Amino acid sequence: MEQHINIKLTQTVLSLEACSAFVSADNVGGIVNFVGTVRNQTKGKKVLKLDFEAYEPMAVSEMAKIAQQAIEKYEVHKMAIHHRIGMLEVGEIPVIIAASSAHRKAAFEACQYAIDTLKETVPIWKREVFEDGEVWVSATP
Amino acid sequence: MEQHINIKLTQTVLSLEACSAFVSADNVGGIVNFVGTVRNQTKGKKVLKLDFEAYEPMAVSEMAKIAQQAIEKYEVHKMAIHHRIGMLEVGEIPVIIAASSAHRKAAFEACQYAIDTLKETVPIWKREVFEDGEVWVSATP
Amino acid sequence: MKVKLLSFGITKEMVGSFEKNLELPSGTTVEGFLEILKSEYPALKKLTSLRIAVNEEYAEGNHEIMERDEIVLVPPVSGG
Amino acid sequence: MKVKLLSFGITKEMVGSFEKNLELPSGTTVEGFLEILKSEYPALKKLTSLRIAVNEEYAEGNHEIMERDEIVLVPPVSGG
Repeated sequence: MEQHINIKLTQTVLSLEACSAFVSADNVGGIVNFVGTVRNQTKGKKVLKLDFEAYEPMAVSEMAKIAQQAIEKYEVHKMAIHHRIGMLEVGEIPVIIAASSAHRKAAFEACQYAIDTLKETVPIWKREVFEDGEVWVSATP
Repeated sequence: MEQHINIKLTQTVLSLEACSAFVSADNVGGIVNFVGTVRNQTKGKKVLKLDFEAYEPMAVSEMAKIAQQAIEKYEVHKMAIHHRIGMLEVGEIPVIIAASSAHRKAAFEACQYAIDTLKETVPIWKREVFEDGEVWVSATP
Repeated sequence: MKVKLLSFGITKEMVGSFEKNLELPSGTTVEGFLEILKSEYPALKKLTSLRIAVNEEYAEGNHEIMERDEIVLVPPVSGG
Repeated sequence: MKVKLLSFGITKEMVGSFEKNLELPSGTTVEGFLEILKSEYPALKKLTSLRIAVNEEYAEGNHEIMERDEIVLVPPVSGG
């Protein structure tokens, strides 16, 4: 049976071409990719690195749920969600999401839904590393 | 001066990595890419190929206008719009649009705005090649 | 006055060739030009829309065409 | 009954170690477990939110914990 979702959680560099190629197919007219990148600042404070950790088996199953839900919720053909963990430098890529559909609107919606939901439900945590210390993002008010 | 827009109209294969890399920067947190692909059917009829032609100088200037407008309209850092012309097979890529921003919502909006507007204003025309003939898309009711 | 007409997409077939050199009365507007063209090539009336670009910019109906302008017929576009 | 507790992100620092083996009264619910844990580690009360996963699934407050369950503390997630 053809796989319609592709989930990856890895310590190594993510590939945009791999995600986009997975969702590509002869019956799709558009692919939307979201690529998260490590920003050099947060709330005006200089960020050096981000350190990601995950509860791995559950992170993978929650990402698969999101991809499956997105396919059911929108008229989407295939979804890929790849997430990296470990220490990432500014400019590096922690997440790539790809969605393909016959008509482009569904792919835009599915991709937005997937990244919004990932940030709410997938058990992955990041620590911001500053020049003067480290902070777990969003942990405390 | 740093260029914030990158426009390309070409007979050769487009590169997603090139578009995404152009818009990447240390101050962006997200990149959204739209990749158009040649679909194998339209309104239930089997498509063999798409043949794209452009009024080239004006197509380039209209794509540049769209990228510039998207940057002004949304809080977007950089935009790339690459379009291919000539004969394309099913699965090949006629267009790639990339947008980057500090916060992802703006990149999604700018990317959608750009592809929607491109399809309305940029002087590029495609002929669908079927098994039994050819049709200029949307030309007549 | 002399102008150059370029026709893309389906309009190339409707007017018979990609490039034509035309002679127009001076003071012709885009709107007036479209009327002349549609009476000479009635097939153009079948188009969903027909815009005119003058020197690589879309032009309004009241835009006045000038000697040596490059006029382009823009049938419905379908990029992407 | 014996259960395993895993603590990720900031909760690892709050409870002192990544993995703990705990002894719980049988019939303990997720809600009851959270009360026990917050009284033992009051720092947990400072969190914006604290969810519990049991055997790799988010669990509601009335979910009953079973012998040998793997219980995970899920402070506010921040993937992507």
